[in-house]
Amino acid sequence: MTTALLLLICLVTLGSAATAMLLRNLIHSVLLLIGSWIGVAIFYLSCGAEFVAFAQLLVYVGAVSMVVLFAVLLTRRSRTDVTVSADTVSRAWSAVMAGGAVLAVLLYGALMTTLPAASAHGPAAPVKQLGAELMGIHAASLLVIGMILTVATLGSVVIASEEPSGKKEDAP
Amino acid sequence: MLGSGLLQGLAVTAKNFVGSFHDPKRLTTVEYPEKRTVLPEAYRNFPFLVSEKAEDPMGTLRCVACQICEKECPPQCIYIEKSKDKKPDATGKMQIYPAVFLIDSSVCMNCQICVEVCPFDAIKMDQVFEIATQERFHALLLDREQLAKPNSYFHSIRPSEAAEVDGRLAAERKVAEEKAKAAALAKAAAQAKPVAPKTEPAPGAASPKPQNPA
Amino acid sequence: MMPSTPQDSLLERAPQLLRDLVTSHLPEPWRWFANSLIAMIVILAVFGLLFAALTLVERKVLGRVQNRPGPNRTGPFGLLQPIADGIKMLSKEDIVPRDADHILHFLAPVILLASTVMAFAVIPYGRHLVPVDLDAAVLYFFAVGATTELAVFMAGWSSHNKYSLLAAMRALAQLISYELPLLLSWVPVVMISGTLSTTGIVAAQSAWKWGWVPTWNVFTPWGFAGFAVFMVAALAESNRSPFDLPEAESELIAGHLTEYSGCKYVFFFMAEYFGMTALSGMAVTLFLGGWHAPLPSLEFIPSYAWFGAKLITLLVGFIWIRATFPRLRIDQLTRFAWKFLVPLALINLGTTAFWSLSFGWTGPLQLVRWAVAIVLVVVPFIVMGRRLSSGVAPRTYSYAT
Amino acid sequence: MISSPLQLCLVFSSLLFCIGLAGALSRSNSILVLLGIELMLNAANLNFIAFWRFGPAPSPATGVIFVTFSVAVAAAEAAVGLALVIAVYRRQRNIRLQEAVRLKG
Repeated sequence: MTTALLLLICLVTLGSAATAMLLRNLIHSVLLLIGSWIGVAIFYLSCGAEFVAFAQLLVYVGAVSMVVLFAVLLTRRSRTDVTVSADTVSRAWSAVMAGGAVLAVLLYGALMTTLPAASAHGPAAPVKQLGAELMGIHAASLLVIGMILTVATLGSVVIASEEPSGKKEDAP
Repeated sequence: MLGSGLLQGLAVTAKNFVGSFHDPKRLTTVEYPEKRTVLPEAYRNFPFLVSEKAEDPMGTLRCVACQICEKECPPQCIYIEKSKDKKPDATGKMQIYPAVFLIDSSVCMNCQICVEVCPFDAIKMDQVFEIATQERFHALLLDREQLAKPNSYFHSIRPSEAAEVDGRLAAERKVAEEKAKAAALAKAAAQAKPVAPKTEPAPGAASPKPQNPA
Repeated sequence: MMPSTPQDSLLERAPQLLRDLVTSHLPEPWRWFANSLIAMIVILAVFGLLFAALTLVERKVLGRVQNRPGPNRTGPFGLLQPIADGIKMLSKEDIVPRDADHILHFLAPVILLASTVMAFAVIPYGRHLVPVDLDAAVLYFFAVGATTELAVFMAGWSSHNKYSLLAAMRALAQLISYELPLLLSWVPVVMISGTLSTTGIVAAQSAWKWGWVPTWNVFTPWGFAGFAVFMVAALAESNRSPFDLPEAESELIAGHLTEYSGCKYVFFFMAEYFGMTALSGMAVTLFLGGWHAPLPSLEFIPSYAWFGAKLITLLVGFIWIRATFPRLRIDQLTRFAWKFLVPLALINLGTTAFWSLSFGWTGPLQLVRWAVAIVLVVVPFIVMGRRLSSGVAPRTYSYAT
Repeated sequence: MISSPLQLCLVFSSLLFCIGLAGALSRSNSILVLLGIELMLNAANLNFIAFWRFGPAPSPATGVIFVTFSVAVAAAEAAVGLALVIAVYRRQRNIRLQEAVRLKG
């Protein structure tokens, strides 16, 4: 019964990701993509990695979606600017061809190689063990991640903020 | 300290909350239809016509259709038509009575001028405020029957003023009766000595005309 | 659900006995399914009724605070007012603007209500009444809470109304800037009790000091500071009283809810109350010792009664605060969050680190430990408090006596 | 052919990866390109969890920790990327990728 559920989640995520890439309306495609992120979080839950699922939910659906939606709103001139103009068919075709080629290579790798049998019981990653390892072996990388995040937020604020030089921009 | 203002505010609302349960001074709202506040005596709303006896309102109306109030009313919302015949009023004197007496309550502004100018205390200010009607025009035009209310009702809403008016009317009636008696006596005396000189009874009959109350 | 130990009183085991009565004969996969279904139905019923009662209690308390009786027309003492409100709201026509984005317009309240109700799954209501016992329960609670911002944005964007989009932006600014202190304020609790699961946190607060003082987190200096920051952030997160800028009637009509009417508006209204109840339920679990009794002698009263009592006191506290404080402007609101709550919560992390490091101190050192902790909490509060209102001259108030 | 759940996960993540790739390549709106990259990142994380869950090793939680770090890095990358997009928009009034060619500051 669980593999059927897993399959369903996979199909829903793939479906929403694909339609997200095809839609004209930018807001709809972003929201569908957030739906696929939720699908990925549910997939993590079904694999037993609770902490990562909730971290994904909190980070992606809570924060990154807001950043993306605000970016979409900030980069449009008028209400109707949300619908993006259609791309040239040739460009779309070449992209799909490239994606198909990569997919073929990946699928070949995934299906043909003989993978070792899965370990007997499903491994559990209790939060306490994760905490111990994070503070133990990976303490240095935790600090580095903290550094990256602060630098990223400060940097994005500086990049996106108005230029203090007061150079006259053309009116939007 | 940052939080002190906030705590004082909370204390005030708590005191109000607790006070509203036991302190009657705090909970001042009266739950209207069930419990009503006592209206002050001087409260006035729309005028009404005073009739002496409750059972026959049209017969014993004090109003004598002198139309002073109609002329005096600032928004001109009173309309009176005199009656053709006469009927005895409270003091027994034959007076005209209003065949039609209309007040347009949608125009009336409760200024009480009609009450002040009425020489016969026939119109007084009522204390009724629940006068909502379904219909905008005809229902607000009050006719004689709707306006007439017995003197007993007047006593119930304004005891002191009603008593003072009744006292004055009674005194007036007494004076009128004495005059009538004196006039009857003088007439009887005149018939008893028909040979008496002509001029004596004439001035007697003229003088007792009832003066208007101030 | 943990199995109920026999020594619990009958009343204590009653909910579990009732549930087992219904589902004990089902085969295994269906039994788990039936159990969780019953848990869902009970949660929705109990908190639905609490929502209805809360609207009435709110209007009654607000009335009484303003020296007026509050609703008393519908039914004795106004008890049928929630039903009347419900019928009125549900029978109103559901108007959707012509150019609105119909799918999003419909989805926004659904997602908001779904994510708010999902948050009830991890709160331990009683000794054996935990719907889902997750290992990372507190993280789940706030992860689900984060999706409400998405619903607010969808509501603002899809109503095709300039002002509701503007109001949605203001609401998002408030929600995001208060999510940080909300998340930071419960980290000390996890640091001390060592686990993210709500049952573990409640178990960590079960001991008695000197026989009768309960060791709830709120009675420790860092716990009290964390509780205060958590409650202020919870007020802002559920758009309540001093922070109810998003739906301030006097400014932007109903903010991002302007284009909603009828049943959808009831969803938003209900989601706000569910959010408030869920956040105060989590506050009770994290800081007020979940379902523990305040005194050992009162242990005979069932645990879910204690949880309910604490929850209702917090909710009445929400209403009391709403009756007292005026609304904050958007700049005051964000300045208060970033310049006061976030630094205070970070310093509170330091205090808790000191508290857990000085765990072994005994005897006179215990007093030193408490003194240092209290100083670490109070001094930054006063210093930053003064800096926060430095520009404003001290105002003189004449209170209504 | 799909014998073990591990292969199912691998197929799923490679499909997701290719959807992200195709999307990133085909769309001209730079926000959608960024979202395509975000999708590819998610697909990679998916592989980590799949191997941790169904893989041979008993249970070193390195896969889970790796995914936690990569989610954090992806969030930082999304923030910086979108800041760049906004800066580009301020420069040239629209965010079509082909027209963002002027290197002058």
